[in-house]
Amino acid sequence: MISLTHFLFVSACLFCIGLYAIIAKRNSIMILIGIEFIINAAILNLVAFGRYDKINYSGQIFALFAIVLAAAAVAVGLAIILNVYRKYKTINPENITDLRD
Amino acid sequence: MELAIFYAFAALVIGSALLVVSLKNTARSLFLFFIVLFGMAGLFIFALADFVAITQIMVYVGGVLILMIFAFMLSNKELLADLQNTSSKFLSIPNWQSLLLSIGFLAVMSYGIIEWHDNFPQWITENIRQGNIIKSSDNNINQLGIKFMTQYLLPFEVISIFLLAALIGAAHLSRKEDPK
Amino acid sequence: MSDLLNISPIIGSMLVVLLPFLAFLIQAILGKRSQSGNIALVSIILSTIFSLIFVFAEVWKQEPISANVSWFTIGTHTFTLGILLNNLTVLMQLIVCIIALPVHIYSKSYMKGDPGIHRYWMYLSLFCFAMLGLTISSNLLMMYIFWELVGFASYLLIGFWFTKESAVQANKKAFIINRIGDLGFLLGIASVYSMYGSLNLVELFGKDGLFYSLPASSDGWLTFTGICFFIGAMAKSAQFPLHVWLPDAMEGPTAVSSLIHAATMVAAGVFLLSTVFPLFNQTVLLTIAIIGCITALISAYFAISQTDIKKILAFSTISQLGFMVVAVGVGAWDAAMFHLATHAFFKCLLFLSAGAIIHEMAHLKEANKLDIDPQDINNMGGLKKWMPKTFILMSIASLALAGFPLTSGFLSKDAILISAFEWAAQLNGLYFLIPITLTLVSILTAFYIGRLIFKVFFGELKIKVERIHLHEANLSMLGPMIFLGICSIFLVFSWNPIAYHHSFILTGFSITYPFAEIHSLHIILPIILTISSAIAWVIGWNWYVKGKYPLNSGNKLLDISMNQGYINEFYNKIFVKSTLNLSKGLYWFDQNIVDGFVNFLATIVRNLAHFSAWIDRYIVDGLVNTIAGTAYYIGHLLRWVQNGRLQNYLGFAFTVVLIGIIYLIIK
Amino acid sequence: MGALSLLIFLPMIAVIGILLLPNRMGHSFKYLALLATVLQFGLAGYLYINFNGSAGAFSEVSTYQYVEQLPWIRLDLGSLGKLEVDYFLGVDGFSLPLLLLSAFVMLMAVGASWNIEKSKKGYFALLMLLNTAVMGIFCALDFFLFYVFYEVMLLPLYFLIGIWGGARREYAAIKFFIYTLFGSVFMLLVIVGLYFSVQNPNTGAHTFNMLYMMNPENYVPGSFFDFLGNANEIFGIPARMIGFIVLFVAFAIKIPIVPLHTWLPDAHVEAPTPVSIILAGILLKIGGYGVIRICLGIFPDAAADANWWLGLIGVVSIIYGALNALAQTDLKRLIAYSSVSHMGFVLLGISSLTAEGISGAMFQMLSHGFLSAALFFLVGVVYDRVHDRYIYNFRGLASIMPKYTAYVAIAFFASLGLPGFSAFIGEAFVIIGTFNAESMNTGIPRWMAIFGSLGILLSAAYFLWTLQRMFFGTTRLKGGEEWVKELKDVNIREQIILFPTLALALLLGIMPSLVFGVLNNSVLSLLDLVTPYL
Amino acid sequence: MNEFVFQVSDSIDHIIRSIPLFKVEFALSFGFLSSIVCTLIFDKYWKHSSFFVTILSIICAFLILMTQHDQSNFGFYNMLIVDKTSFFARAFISIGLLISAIFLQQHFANKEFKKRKGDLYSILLAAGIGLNLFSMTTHWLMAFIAIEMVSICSYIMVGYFSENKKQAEAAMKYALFGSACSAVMLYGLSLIYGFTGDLNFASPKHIQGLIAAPEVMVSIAILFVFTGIGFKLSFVPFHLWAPDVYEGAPTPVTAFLSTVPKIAAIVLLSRLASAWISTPFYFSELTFMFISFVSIVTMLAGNLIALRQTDIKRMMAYSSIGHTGFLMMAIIAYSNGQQNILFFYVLVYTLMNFASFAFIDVLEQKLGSTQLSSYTGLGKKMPIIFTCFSIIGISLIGLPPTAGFIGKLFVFSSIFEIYQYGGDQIFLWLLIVGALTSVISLFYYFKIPLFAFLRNNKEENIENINPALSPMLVIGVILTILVVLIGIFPSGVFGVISN
Repeated sequence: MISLTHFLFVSACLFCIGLYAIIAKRNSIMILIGIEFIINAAILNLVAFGRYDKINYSGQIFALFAIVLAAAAVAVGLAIILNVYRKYKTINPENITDLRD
Repeated sequence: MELAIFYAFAALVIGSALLVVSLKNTARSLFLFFIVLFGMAGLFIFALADFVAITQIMVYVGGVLILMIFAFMLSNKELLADLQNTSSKFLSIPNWQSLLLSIGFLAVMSYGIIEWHDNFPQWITENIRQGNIIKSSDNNINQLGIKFMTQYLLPFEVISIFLLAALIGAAHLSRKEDPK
Repeated sequence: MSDLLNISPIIGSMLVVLLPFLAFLIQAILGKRSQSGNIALVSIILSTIFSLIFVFAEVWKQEPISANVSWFTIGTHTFTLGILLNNLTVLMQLIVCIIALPVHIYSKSYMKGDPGIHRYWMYLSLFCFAMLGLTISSNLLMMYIFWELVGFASYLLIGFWFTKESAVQANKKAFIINRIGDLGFLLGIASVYSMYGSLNLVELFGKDGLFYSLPASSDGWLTFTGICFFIGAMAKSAQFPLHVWLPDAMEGPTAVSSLIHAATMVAAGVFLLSTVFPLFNQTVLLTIAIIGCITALISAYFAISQTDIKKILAFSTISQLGFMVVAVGVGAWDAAMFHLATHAFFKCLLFLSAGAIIHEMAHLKEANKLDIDPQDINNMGGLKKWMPKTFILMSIASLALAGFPLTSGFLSKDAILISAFEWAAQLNGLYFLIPITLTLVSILTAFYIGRLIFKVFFGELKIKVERIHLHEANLSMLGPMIFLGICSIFLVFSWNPIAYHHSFILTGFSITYPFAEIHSLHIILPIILTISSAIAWVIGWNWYVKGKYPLNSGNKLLDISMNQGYINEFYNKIFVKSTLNLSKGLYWFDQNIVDGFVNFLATIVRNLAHFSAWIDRYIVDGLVNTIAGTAYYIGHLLRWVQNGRLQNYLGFAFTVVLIGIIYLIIK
Repeated sequence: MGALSLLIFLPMIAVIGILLLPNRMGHSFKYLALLATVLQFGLAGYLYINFNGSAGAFSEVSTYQYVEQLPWIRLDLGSLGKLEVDYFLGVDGFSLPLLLLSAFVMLMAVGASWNIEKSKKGYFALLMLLNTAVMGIFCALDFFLFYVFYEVMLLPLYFLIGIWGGARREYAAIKFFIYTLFGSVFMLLVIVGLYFSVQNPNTGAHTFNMLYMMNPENYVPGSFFDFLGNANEIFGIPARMIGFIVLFVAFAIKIPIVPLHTWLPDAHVEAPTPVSIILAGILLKIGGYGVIRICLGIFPDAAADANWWLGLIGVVSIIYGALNALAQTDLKRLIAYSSVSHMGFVLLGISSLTAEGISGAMFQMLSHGFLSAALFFLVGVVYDRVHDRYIYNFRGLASIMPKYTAYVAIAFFASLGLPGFSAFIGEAFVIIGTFNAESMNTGIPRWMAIFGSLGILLSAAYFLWTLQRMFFGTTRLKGGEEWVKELKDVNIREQIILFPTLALALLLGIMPSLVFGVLNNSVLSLLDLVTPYL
Repeated sequence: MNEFVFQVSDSIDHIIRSIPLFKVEFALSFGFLSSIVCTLIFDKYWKHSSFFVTILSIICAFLILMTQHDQSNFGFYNMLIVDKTSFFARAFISIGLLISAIFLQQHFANKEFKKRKGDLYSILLAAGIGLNLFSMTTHWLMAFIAIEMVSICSYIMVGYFSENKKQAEAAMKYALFGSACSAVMLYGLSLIYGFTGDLNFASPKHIQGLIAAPEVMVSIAILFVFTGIGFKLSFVPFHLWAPDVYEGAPTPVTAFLSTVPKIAAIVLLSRLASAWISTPFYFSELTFMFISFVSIVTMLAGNLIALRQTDIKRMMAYSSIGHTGFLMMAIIAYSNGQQNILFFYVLVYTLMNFASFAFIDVLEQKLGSTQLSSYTGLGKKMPIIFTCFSIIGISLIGLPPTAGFIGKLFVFSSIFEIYQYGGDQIFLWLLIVGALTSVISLFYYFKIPLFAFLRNNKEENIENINPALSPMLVIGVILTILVVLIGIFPSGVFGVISN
């Protein structure tokens, strides 16, 4: 049996990598990928904890819902990014700064 | 043995994830992302969540990743040129601020996990004691099905509406406005 | 008819006060339609009659009468309006009436044809109202009100020719300096009120008044109170160093100067001091005496070197007021009142005569289109020839001023001097400086007034013109002058030309002095004074009429020194010259240092004002604007985060989260 | 509907009328406004005459007259207790004279607005709205109601200054608003605190009733602003003192005191003449009224402790305002700063905590109300004609505008405290009261009176200087002959406004009992409230 | 298998019993589906059919909601709570949805699009369902689904037309920022699940778990969770998206975004706070500190940055950030038992915000600009709209006699009461900052009358603008009147909220 700490550590690493992708990558799609990393990290946590929750199955159920929600969010997000690409001809968030103070 | 395989999967996930974020070429990153997701599915199995792992592969690999590649191709006409580009700059230079931030997060979270290490929550120990934990012999799919239709019926139904709305919305969003 | 005439003194004195007010109102309403001044004249005639018959005659040497009506109530104190009639007040009221009447008559022809004459009469009535009200007020608050109103009327009259820059400067100065005094008065009132809880003169100083029955409050505050009242009196009575306004006030019409700035208003200070006399303790009295003495001395010196006829008289007034103040200071306030009364007449007369002369000189100037100052005595001379009556009247007044026997001035001045000597004898030592100085001043007085007379009336007219049509003033001007001339003679005040004790004013007050009477002084001092005055005149005669002026340059000086001999030379060189230089020097001092100090104060205040305006604009308001600006700038700084870059937003947000976590860990 | 309600809402009727009338009937607006203010003045006068100032405790309803009390807001806030807000009106000797003054000044302001051309509808509607708010402030006996009127007052003023004002009107308007709001927002916090500390003895509910707040017995033991044995502190300052300070600052901004006065010159200078009149005539009085009614009434203990500082601020304001006035070259600014100086007397008088001082302060407020209104009106007269107020640009106006000069001179002399005019009584009694304070042991030293009296001297200096500089001497104007043509003497309308004002100043100066008669009992009851804490 | 049979029938009974609790949302769901059908089929015949169906379903939902008055029930295994809080929250949400729908209809009525407008209403209804669930739950799973639902529907609404670059950019920023925040929240939730093994944050087990968990991990988890809630509420430091999105989005969508989701999010946060703050443990202290501190910072930041804005929509974004800070003060009141104060403030905020956006939209359609400077000198041309707009501004500042003042007074009162008996300094700072920011907010809210009334327009083109009566304007005016009426007579409304 793999201890919880292992799972937690892997998920923490994945979370941080995702965070890095979100902040550092100059590409909107990479930001989405970063978000997916974080969601996956969370799902990993959930299933790892969910192993000890046989009564409610909350962990796994939450994980499944999270996957579905993430997928929907990605679909909408990608559609929006495509819209942006049509207007700006770029998906680099650095260059999409018409709205600012 | 189990642990070794776990480490292998973990290394695969973290390694390819690191490559995903450090590669300069987005197309390559996308393909590496595929590996990350597979690796994650493997890890899920270690947590005895086989159904989740399968869903992961079906939804992510089958849906999300394909969507992303399509989107990427639609938004990047130089894709092929990009793929052929084997310049010396294979990796992108890390952005130090974000690196610092990520490492900072990693540090505090590791600190937290290590601190937590010996002291797992009461509910887990209680469940272990009572044997209320998922065993590899359990039929997860069966259990999940019952839970979805009873205890989690409401979110299950709500999410259908949600998916419909997201579908319509995504369709509308990505529809090109026809020239008048 | 008898009922009609049976007016009680209270009603009578009210009428005396209110008639000029009525006149003021009528003239204010009529405006330009009332040019003649008859209304004012009638009112002052009636006032004089009432004052004499129904008030003075009834009250003099009788028990004081007072009547009060409640005015308003604050807290538990009720403030009243009321009339207090006692010897002091009715005398003062009568003097004011009697002086005001001739001045009114005189003004009728003196001011004829002035475009603003309607205002003149209005203001004059206002002044009479205020001054008469001041005299009979039964409480200090009311007195203060009239006190300020008098100042206001004086302001209006000094600035009567408001298009003249010097006149408006002068009236501003007069009012502001009087304000300083008013503040003193006000604080004095506040102090009395806080110590005794009443402002009513009868309640305070009457028999068994609060002043005597309440335990004496701290000596310090009593001194403070006394000084406050004295400051009030100083400003009004032009005592050093607040005297600077009075010479400038001569910018007003001469008739006004004679009434307000010679006879009545300036004497109000002395009147005030007499009224609140019980309040003064030894410290205050000594201060009063010293200030009075200084004033008397220096203004007499100033008078010596003046060339403007009205300025000489103004300084003379200040000097005489100094005498009165000294009298109050030594405790002989009855003598002060006596001198006030006599001085009022002869000084008024002097001014009116001067007015007549200026009037003529101004005609001369206009007729010949000369560019001269009609008030400069250096331009006059030999006027005796054309204006003999004026000459005689002015001489009488001058003799009275100098304290020559048989005049009223002799009596009152002696009263003060002798009291001062007796006072000094009581205390000994340095206190003798005061009476000795006064004696000196008395001699100087004789000298400068002699100089004035000699320069104006004797010798030859200094300006050379073809047609000299100078003539006597007309009857409506001369009449009042004659009346005043008569009043300057001893008989009006006492049947005995030598002994001032018999004058009816002093017998009326009959106060007891705290010092012993020294009989020998009563004989010796008048003689010394008279003789020394006479000597002063002789010198003056020699200098100014005979033209043997010792200080002229060139060979004339040699002649004089040959004629006069060694003693004369010594006298001239050492005494006279130094005196005159002293006079000039002191005048310079006065003009540049004392007045300069006042101006300097004004400058300081003005600079302070500019400084505080600067502070207000740049520091106080600036601070407020800075705070607002800072808020604005912080907003601007915070906006920096909002640079439109999505990843910066996310980075910022998560950095804050990280910082939060780290804070929570290391907390 | 009671008399006071009528007084407050009469102008609202005018507002509705003005808003309903179409724009083309623009000429009728001013008549409507005039009608409302005349009726209001008549009513206020009627109330004034029929008032009988009976003595009683400051915190008793029976001391107040024309009382109207209707339940307004009744909420059950659970653990916050029951919220009780009443529509509670009443007047005593402090508010009634100010009410009459307000009605009068409003009348003047309407008169001064006769020639307004720019969007009359909005102007008169806002003016009348302001009128309502001002009346409400003086009548309200419920703190909530007071606060509502207090804030509502700001809005019309903002627009009146901002739309009809001079060149820097935007700055002046917002500055005025911000200053006042700054004070009042924190006042709101104190109101909330008081609300929790005070209970209606009859119902046990928390209340905003000011009268209950004045009675120590109604305080909940242990509550934040509890009267006795209160150990609450904020930043090391006792809670009741903090409450007092906050309320004082809120009203002090209105008075205004140095250094919170800088809105005043700007607002006055930029405001149109009628608004300047209202600002000087009424608005500043709200500050003084607030200090008396609320700071002293509700926090007598703190007031008794703090009055030394109040007095000091008063003295500083007097001298500082006067010095600043002396340095001004803009006539309107000069008068604005003179207001700072004159209102300093109000504060000094109040802080003396003597009957003389407080009466003097009230009298000074009334007198300043008439006189500063008249002064601003007079400035407006010249400004209307040549659109210039710079003192150095005028000289010798007396020759071409004799009547105007006469009015100015009277107003100036009345303002500088010439006896016979109302300002004298006010200032003299403030000085006397302050001087007397040491005898009464209220903690105000006598030197404050002495320094305060310097203000009287300085006021003479700046007024006389202006008089000499602008009006006397030979006529010399910046605009030359053109100005001489423009500068016509005061016309009938202006005289109709000016004459009663100055006459009133004179009348009050001669018969102060007209005010003191109404005022006196209230002053005594206030002192009864405060003196036990000295 | 058999072991579940008994359970299953039991569960089904429970679910059937729970269904009535869901009827409001059921009505909305029905509307959602009908609206899709209408868009597909009936819009060709009557172009307002989907709008009509939407309105109808919202009204039906509202009416059904009224029957739940006074109910207090749990259902669906404690995933749904019908109580006073959710009743009022859903009532306000319904009102918000209704007004938003009308705004959308009006805004796009005069524009021609190739895209069908009808589906926008479907999305709005879907968002409405999410919002309702948001406000009805104490279950993290349900809450997360609701948040995602609302978020994704919002992204779609912002980017639906993508008429111009700005709208597309706004949608992208919104979607990416939102997804990132909810992902982080999910991570936090996963940790919290680990601590407690229970997803119902009000349950004793959950709280027990949090008490036992180590401080560091709890801090991380709670801050991550607040990241997601913070995004919805747009408090500092998660406010950064708001100005950009509010400016870029179509005005009716901005109106919707700045109001309705906040109601739901504030309700969730309130439930969380009241469940957690009352316990004397580390995490409750943390939650409380967090709310107070963030409230102060948010009020300051929102109001200070707003000072410099020139675009009215952007300014309103900062204003709404500032109001979020104030709402968080009201949360403290809520957790102290004064729920009605929160409701009142939320209601007032809803009214004010919709009114102001109604005016902004009307003006935008007339002037084609949302720049404040384009309002220069229009006060005389359009007196009604600018008078009402100014009154709303006054209410937003919190000056009497408006509802905003009463709301502020209540919040101050309740905070003061806590301060009086608790004595914590932070409450004092809350009060001071709350008061101070009211003063600061005066500056920028008064820019509206400043430009409209105080400045004169020198250009000629304002002659062309003729003020016409539009339904939006009518709504705006009605809301303004309501705001003033509630300000003068709060008793009625407050009485309804309290009982």
